[in-house]
Amino acid sequence: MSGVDIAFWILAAGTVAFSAVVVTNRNPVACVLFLVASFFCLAGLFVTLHSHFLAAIQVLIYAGAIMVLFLFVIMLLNLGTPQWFDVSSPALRIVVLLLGTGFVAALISGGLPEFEPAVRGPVADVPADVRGSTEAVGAVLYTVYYLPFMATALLLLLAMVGAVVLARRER
Amino acid sequence: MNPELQPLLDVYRVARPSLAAILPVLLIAGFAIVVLLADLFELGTTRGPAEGEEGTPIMAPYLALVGTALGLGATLWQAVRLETLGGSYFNGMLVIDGFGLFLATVILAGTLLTLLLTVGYCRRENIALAEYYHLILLSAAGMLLLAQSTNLVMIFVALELMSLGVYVLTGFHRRRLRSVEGALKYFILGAFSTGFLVYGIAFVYGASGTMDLARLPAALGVGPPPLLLLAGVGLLVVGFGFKVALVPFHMWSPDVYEAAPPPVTGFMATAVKAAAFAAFARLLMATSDPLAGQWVPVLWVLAVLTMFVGNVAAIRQDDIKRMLAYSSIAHAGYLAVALIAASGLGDAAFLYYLAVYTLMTLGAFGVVVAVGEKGMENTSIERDYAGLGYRHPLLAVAMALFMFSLTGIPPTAGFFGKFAIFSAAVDAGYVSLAFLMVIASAISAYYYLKVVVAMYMRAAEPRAVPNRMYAMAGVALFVTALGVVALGVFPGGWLDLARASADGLHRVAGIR
Amino acid sequence: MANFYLTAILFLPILGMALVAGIPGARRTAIRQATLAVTTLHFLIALPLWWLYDPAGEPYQFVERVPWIEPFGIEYHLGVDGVSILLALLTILLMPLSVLGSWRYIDRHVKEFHLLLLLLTTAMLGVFFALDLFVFYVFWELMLVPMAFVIGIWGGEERVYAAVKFFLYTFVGGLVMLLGIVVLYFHYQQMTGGYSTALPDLVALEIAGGMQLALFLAFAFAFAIKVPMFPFHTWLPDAHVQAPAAGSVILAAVLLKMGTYGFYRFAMPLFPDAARVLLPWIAGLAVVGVIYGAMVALVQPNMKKLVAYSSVSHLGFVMLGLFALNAIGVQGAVIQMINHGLSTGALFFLCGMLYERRHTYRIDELGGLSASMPLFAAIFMIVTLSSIGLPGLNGFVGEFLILVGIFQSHPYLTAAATVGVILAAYYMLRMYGRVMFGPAGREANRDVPDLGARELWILVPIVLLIVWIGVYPRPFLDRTAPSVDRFVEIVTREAPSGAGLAGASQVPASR
Amino acid sequence: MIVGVGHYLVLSAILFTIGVVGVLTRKNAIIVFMSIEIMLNAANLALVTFAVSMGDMAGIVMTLIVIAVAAAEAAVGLAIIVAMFRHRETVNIEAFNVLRG
Amino acid sequence: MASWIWLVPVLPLAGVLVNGLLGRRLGKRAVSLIGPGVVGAAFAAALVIFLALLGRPADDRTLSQTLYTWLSAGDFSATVGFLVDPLSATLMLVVTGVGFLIHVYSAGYMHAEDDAGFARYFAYLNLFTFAMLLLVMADNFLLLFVGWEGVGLCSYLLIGFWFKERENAEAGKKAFIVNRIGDFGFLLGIFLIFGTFGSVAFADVLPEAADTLAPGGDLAYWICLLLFVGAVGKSAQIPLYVWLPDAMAGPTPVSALIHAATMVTAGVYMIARAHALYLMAPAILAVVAGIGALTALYAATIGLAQTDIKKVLAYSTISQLGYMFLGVGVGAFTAGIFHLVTHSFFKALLFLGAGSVIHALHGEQDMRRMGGLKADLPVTYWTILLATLAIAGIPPLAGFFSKDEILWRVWEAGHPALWVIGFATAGLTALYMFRLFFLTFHGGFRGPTEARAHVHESPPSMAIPLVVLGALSVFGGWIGLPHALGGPLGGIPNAFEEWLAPVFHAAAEIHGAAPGGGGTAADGAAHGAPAIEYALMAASVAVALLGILLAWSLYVRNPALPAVLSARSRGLHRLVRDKYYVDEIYAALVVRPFDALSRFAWRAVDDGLIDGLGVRGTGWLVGLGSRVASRWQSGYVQGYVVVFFGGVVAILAYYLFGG
Repeated sequence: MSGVDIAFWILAAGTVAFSAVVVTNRNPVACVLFLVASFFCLAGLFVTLHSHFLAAIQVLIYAGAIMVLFLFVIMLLNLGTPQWFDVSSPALRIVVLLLGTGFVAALISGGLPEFEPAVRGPVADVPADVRGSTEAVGAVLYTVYYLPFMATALLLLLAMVGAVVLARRER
Repeated sequence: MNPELQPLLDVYRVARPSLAAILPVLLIAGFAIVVLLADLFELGTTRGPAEGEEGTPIMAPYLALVGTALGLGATLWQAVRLETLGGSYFNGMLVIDGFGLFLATVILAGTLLTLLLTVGYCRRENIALAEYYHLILLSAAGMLLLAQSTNLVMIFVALELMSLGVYVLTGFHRRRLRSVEGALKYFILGAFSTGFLVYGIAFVYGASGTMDLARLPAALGVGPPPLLLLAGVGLLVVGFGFKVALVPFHMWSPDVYEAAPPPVTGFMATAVKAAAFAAFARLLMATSDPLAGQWVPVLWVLAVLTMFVGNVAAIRQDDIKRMLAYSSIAHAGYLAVALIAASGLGDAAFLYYLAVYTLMTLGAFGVVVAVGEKGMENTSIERDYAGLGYRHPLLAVAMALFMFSLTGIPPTAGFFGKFAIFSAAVDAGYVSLAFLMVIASAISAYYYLKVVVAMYMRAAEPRAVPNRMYAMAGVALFVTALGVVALGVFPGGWLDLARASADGLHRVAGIR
Repeated sequence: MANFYLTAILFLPILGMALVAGIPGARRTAIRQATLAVTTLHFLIALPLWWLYDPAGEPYQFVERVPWIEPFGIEYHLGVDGVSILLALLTILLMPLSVLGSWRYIDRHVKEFHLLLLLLTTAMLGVFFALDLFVFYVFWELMLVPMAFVIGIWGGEERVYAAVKFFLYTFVGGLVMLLGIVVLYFHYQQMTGGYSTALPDLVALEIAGGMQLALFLAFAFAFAIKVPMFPFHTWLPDAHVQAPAAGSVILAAVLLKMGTYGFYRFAMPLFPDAARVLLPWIAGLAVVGVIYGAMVALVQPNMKKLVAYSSVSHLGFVMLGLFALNAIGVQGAVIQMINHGLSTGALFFLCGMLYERRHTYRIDELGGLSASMPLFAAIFMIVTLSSIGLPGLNGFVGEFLILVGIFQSHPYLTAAATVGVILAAYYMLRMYGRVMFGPAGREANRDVPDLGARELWILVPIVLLIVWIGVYPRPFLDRTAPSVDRFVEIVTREAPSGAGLAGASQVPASR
Repeated sequence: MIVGVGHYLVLSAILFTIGVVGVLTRKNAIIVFMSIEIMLNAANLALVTFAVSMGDMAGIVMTLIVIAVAAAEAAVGLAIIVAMFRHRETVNIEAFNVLRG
Repeated sequence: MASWIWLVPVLPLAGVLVNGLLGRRLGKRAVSLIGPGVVGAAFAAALVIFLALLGRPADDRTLSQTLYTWLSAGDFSATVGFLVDPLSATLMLVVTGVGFLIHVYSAGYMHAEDDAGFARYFAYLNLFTFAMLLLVMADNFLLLFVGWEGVGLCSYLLIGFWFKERENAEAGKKAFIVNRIGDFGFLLGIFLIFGTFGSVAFADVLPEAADTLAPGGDLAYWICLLLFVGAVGKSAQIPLYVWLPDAMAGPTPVSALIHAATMVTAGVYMIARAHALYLMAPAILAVVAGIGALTALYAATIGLAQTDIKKVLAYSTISQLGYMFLGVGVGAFTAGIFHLVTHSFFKALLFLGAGSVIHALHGEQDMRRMGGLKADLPVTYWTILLATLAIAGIPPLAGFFSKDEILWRVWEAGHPALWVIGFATAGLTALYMFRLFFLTFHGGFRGPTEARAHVHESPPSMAIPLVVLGALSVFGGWIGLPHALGGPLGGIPNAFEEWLAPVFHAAAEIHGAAPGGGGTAADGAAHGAPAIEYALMAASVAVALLGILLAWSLYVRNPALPAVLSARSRGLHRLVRDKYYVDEIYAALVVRPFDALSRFAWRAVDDGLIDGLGVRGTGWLVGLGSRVASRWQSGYVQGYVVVFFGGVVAILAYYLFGG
C-alpha cells in the first residue's frame, strides 16, 4: 500500500464521515463547517488524482466562496442554532434507507468497482500531473470549451441578477 | 510553458468558430445585457410608479421584443441557408441542423409570444422591471444552446442557464407567498435533478470517453453496451424527464405552474419544454443504436404513466393554471410517445406536435393572462371563467379553440398533431401505446371541455371591473389562434418541414 | 376538377355564417331571417342533386379529389351515392325547418345559436359527402362541437351534464375509430407501398381476418355509440331531453343516422368478413335495442325521453336491416333512416311546440289537448302513426322491408324484432292518449292555442314526405337501389383463397 | 490494498447517496441545498476520476463548470431562501405547502 | 271494366280528404251529404262490378287491376293492385252496402256533434270504408295487411271518438294494441310466405300452395298458424277478444259497422282468402275450428250476464264470429262467408236498433234502466225483433240458414264435439238475445221517470236503414238455401254457394264432395243423408225456441226470478258477469309484469347498470385516480423528492437488473 493509497483511504473516510454528519446534524452552522471539511478532503482526493488545479478551485470556490455564502445566509437569517423542526419521520427514514441502499447497490452492481476505462483518451500519453495543471485546463477551456465557458459567464450574470431580484428588500 | 503540454495543445484546438452559427444566441444574449444596461442608465424610462398606479412603460420590453425578433430572424436566416451553414461548430458545441433550427424557431416564437403577453401583464401587475426581460432573454439563449448542441458539457450549461432563469422568474412575485413557494420547490427539485444529470453525464462520459453525443455511437462501437452506460443514460432520462415533467419526475410542475406569473408559466410550458425535449431527443437518438432496446421500455412506461397521471389528475383541478400544468404533463407523455416512435414517422410528428403544442398552450396561457386583473389572477374555472363567452366573446372563442385543439378535435392543429403521433406509433408497431394514448386523450376531453362549459354554459357572475385587453396580448392571441387553425387545416407543408428538419436528428445520430 | 358542386353545397353554410356574423346580436329577427334565407337558399341549391344524380351511373358521383395533406397521402375527397344524397338532402331540408322551429324557442344568444346551426350543417354534410376516412373523421368530430354547444347552452336544467356526456361518448368512440383508421392506413401502406385513406382504395384492400375483426370493432364502437346501439345508448335520452327543440330534431334526424351511415359507408364495406362473422352479435344487439328501447320508452314520464328511447328502438331496426346483408333489408334500413329522421324529427318539433305553450314535457302534467288543438292533434297523430309503422305511412315501408330482409336469414330474430312493432304502438299511443285525450284536467291544458302558420310551415312539409314515402316510396327506393346492391355485393363478397377469418392475425404486435 | 479507479467511483457513489439521503430527509432548506452540493461533488469526483483514468480533459472541464454552476445555483437558491424567510420566518420547507392538489 | 275498379276504394278516400280537410268549413249539411254519398257511390260501383261478374261465365269471374308497384327492393316487390272475384265482390257489397246504410244512419245519430266533430266523424268513417275495401280488394297479402291495419286505425280513432272521456281513449288504444299482437303473427306469416313463395301476390302464392307446401308440413303449419294469429286478433277470438267489448265505447253506428258487420269479420275473410294454404295444414284448420267453437260458447255465456245493451251485442258478435271460424275451420269456407254476410245484416241491425234505443234514452245503455219501450219505439221494436229472431236461428230468417249450414258442415266433417258446442251456443244465443229484447222492450220502464217523457222514435235517416236491414235480415238468407231445403222446394239452388264455388273449388277438390262441388249439379243425394240434416235443423230450431221460451219465462213472466237465480249461484253469476276476470288476469299476468319489467329495465339496467356502473363507474374510477394523484401531490417537497428518487431507483434497477 503506497502513500497515495493511504491518503485515499483517509481522505475517503473523511469525506464520507463529514458528509454523513452534514446530513444528520441539526445545527446548520455545524453542517456548514463539516461540509467545508468534507470539501477539503475531496480536494485532497483530487490531488491524489493529479488534478491540482481542480483541487485548488475546490478549496477556493467551494469551501471558500460558496460555503461562506451559506454561512452568511445562515447568520443573516439568524439560524445559527439547532433547528427543532428538522426531524424526519421514522417511516420516511426507512423508505429513504431502503431507496438509498437500493441506489448504491444498483450503482455498485452496475460495474463501478470493476470499472476500467474502455476508451483511451486523446491525451492519455501526456502525464497526469501535466493534465491536471492550470495551464492544461486553461488551454482546453479557452479553446474547445470556449462556448460553454462563455455560457457559464452568462449563467453567473443571470444568477447575480436573479439573486438581486429575489432577495432585494421591498421598497 | 511545459513542453509536455504540447501534445495536449495539438489535440485541443479550436474547430470551426463561426459568428454566423452563433448569431441568434449572440443577439439574444446581447440584447439581454442591453436590456439591463438600458435600464441601469435609465434610458428613455421613467421608473417607479407610485403604489396602485399602473406601471409606466420602460424600454426593456421593446428592446427584448426587438432582440427576440432579431434572433428569430437570424435563426430563419440560418434555416434558409441551411445547405451552406449546416454542420458542427465550436468543436461540436453548436450544431446547425434542421432539427435544431426547427426547435430554435419554436423556442424563439414561444419567447416572442411570451414577451407579447408579458408586456401588458407587467404593466398591469406593476412589475415593470427590466430584470424580468433580462431573465427571459437569457433563458431563451440557454434554450437555443440547449436545442442546438450535441455536447453534454454545453447541454449542461445551457440547461442550467435556462433553468436558473426560470427559477427566478417563478419567484418573481416575491411578495406573494405562492410565487416564492413555487420557486423554492422548483429550485430544490431542479437542483436535485441537476445532480442526477451531472452524475449521468459522468457515467456516459466514463463509459464512452466522449462528451459529444454525435461521436457517441462511434465511440461505443459494437457489442453489448456497458452497464455503466445504461446507468448513465438512465440518469440522463431522469434529468431530462424532470425538465419535461415526465411522471414520476413531474411533481414540481403543477405547483410551479400555479405559482409562476401566467406568462412565465406559458413560457415554461412551451419553450422550456421544447428545449429540454430537444436535448432529450438528441440523447435518445444518439444512443438509439445500441440502446434503443433498453430505453424504449422505460420511456414506454414513463409515457403511459405521464399521459394517465397528467390527464387523470387534471380532472379535479379548478385552477386553470394547475389544470394546464397537468395538461402539459400529459402532453409531455404524448411527445414521449412520438419519441418512442421516432424511428418511423415519430420524429416528424414530434416536431410538428411540439410546434402545435407551443401555439395552443401559449394561446391558452394568453387567455389566462387576459382574464386576470390587477392583483388577481382569476384562475378559477368555475368562478372566473363562467360566462366568459358572453363577457369577452373573442377571448372565449380563442380559449375554446385552444381547448379543442388540446383535446384534439379537428380541424384544429392539435388534432392533426395527435393524428401524426398515433400514426407514428402505429407505424412503428406500438399499437397498444397508441391505444393507451387514445384512452388518455379521451379522459382529457373532460377537463378541457370543463373550461368550455364554464365559459358558455354557466351563468356569468356580473363583474364590476371589465378586464382590460392589451393590444400586444391581442396580437399574440390572434397569432396563436390563427396558427392553431392554419396548422390544422393545412398541415401538409408544416409536416413536410418537420420531416425534413427531423432528418438532421438522425444524421447527427448517424442513423441516416 | 371542374366539379365543385359538393364543395359549394358543403361550405355554403360557412359563407352564411359570415353573413349572419355581420348582423349585430341585438337584431334577433334579422338574424333569424338571414339564417332562414341562407338555409332555404341552401336547400334550393342542393335540391338539384336529386335529379342530377344518376342512379344507373357511377357508384360515386360528383366526385372531387384533390390532394390535401400530401405527406400523409390524404386527399380532400368527396362524392355521393344514392344513400348519401338522401341523407344530405334530409339534412339540408331540416335546417330551415329548425330555424323556424327555434324562432321563439331560442331567445338567448340568438346569434350564437344560428351561427352554430350553420356550422353544424357543414359538419354534418361533410360526414355524408366524405369518401376519405380522414375527411370523414374530421367532419365527424367537427360536428360534435356545435352540437354539444347547442345542447349545453340552450338546453334544459341538466344541459351541461347532457352536453358533456354527449361529447365524451362520441369523442371516445371517435378516438377509437381514429386509431382504427390509422392502423388501416398503415396496413394499406404495407400492402401497397402507397399512402391513402381514400375509401375506394381501402375497400379494394385485402385484410386478414384477425385484423379485420379488430378494425371492424374499432369502427363499430364509434358508430354503435352514435347509432346508438344498446348498451351504448344512455347518452341519447339525456341529450335529447335537455337539447332545445331544434337540437333534438337535428340530433335525432341527422346525427343518429351518422352511426348507421358509418356502418353502411365504411365499417361494413371495409371489413366485410368481420361484419359477417359478427353479424349474429350485432343483429342480436340490434334486436335487444329494439325491444329494450321500446320497453324503457314505455315507462317514461317525459315525452321527449320517451321519443328518445323510441329512437333507440327504431335505430335498432335500421341496424337489423343493414345486417340483413341482402338488398331488401338494406333498402329498408336506408328508407328507415330517412323515415326516422322525418317522424322523430317531427315528434321533437311537436314536443318543442308543446313546450313553448305548456313549459313542460311531463306526460302527467298534460292531457286533453286535442280539444283545444285539433290541428296539432291531427299532425301529431299522423306523425305518431308514422312512428309506429302504420302501413300507408313511411314508417311501415322501412320496417317491413327490414323485417322481410332479415327474416330470410334470421327468422327468430325477426320474430323478436317484430315484438318491437307491437310495443311501438303501445308506448306511442299510450303517450298520445295521455297527452291529447281524456279530460283537460289542469286549467293550463284548456284553451291552448293551436298551431300557427309558422309551425305549419315546419310540419306540413314533413307530413307530406311522410305520406309520400308511405304511399309511393319508389322514387326513394329506385334512387338508392343501385348503391344498395353494390353495398350488398361488397359486403357479401367472400374473401378469395380462404384468406378469410381463418387467416392468422396480422395485427402488428405492440412492442 | 491497491487503490484503483473503482475505489474512487464507489466512493463517489456513496457520497452521492449521502447527498440524496440528505435531500430526502432534511427539512431545513439550507441543509437540503448543502446535500445537493454533496451530490454535485460526488459527481465531480466521478468526472475527474473518469477523465484522469482515461486521459481526457473533458471531464475536468466539466467539473470546473459544475463548480461554477454550483456557485450560481447557490446564489439563486440562497436568494430564494431569503425571500422565503421573509414570508414565514422559517427555512422549514414543510412550512411551504400552499400549492398542492 | 277492370280499369275503374279503383274507383270503389278511391271514392271513400275522396270523402276522407274532403271531410277531413274541408269538413269543418263545409258544415254539417254538406258533410252529411258527402259522407254517405261517396259510400253510396262506391256501393253503386261495386254493384255494377258485381253484375258484370255475374254476367261472366262462372270460371271467369275474376277482375284485377294493378295501379303501381308500391314496394320493390331486391327480390321483394309488392303492388297496389286489386283483385275482384266472387269472394271479394261479396265483401265489397257488404262493406259498401251495409256501410252506406250505417253512414246514412250516422248522419242522424251524430247530429248533436259540432261541425268539426261531425266532419271528423265522417272522415274517419269514410277512411274506414276505404281501408276495408282495400282489405277485401287487395291482390296481395301486403296490401291486405295495409287495409287490415287501416281498419284497425279507424277502429282506434272511432272508438276513441269521444276522446274527452279517458275510458274511450283507453278502449281505442287497447283495441289497437291487442290487434297489433295479432298483426305480429300476420306479419311474420307474410314474411314466411315471401320466404317460401318469393312473392306475396295471391296470384303467385295461392295457386302454388299445393305444389310448394307439403301437406301437413311444418312450413304450412307455421304460415297458417301465424296468419291465424292475425285473424284471432282482428276478429276477437280467444284469447285476443278482450278489446271488442271495450270497443263499445265508440259511437253506436261505429260499433255496428266496424265491430259487428265488417272489420271484425276480416279474419274470416282472410282465412277464406288463404284457404288454399290452410288446406295444406289440416291441424291448423282444426285449431281454427276449435278456437271458433270455444269462443262462440264462451262469449255466449258472458253475454248472458251483461247488463249493458251494447256489451251484450259485443259478446254476441264475438260468439257469432266464433261460429264463422268454426265454419271455415271445418273447411266450410262458403258457410263461413255466408254467415259473415247474414251476420252483417242482422248484427248491424241490432246495433243500429240498440243505437236507436240509446238515442231515444239520451245515452242510457244499461238495460236495467230500460223496459217497456215497445210502444214508444215501434220501428225499432219490430226491426230488432226480426234481427233477434234471425240471430236466434229461427227459420226462415237469415241467421237460420247460415248458422245451420255451419252446424251441418261441422257434423258432416266429423266433429260431433264441436257440433255440440255450436248447438249449445245456439240455445244460449236465443236466450241472451231475447233476454236483451225482453228487458228492453217488455215489462215496465225501470229508468227515471223524466227520461221516459223524452223517449221518441228516431228520425227517418235512422229509421230507414233499420227497415232496410230488417228486410235483409229476413230475406238475406234465402240466397243460400241449403240443398236439403232448396231441393225439396223445387230445386232452388244454393245461389251463394254456386257464386263462391270458383273461389273455393280447391277446397271442394280436396274435401271431395263436401261443399258441393259445382253447385248446380249438387242435390240432396250428394250430401249423404238429408235425414240427418233435417234432424239437426230441427234440433237447433228447437233449442233456439227453448232459449226464447226460457228468456220469456225469466224476463217477462217472472221478472223477479233472475235475481233469485243469480243470488243462489252467486259465484258463478259473478264469474260470468265479470267476464271470467280475463281482463284482470291479463293485467296481472301480462300488462303489469311487463310494465314492471320495463321499469326495471329503465331504472336498474339503464340508470343503474349502464349509466350507474358503466358511465358513472368509469367517472368514479377516474375521479378516484384523480383524488389519489392529488393526494400524492401533497404540497410537501420532500414527498416529491421521495417519489422522484423512487423513480430513479426503479429505472436504474430496471436497467441494471431487469434489462
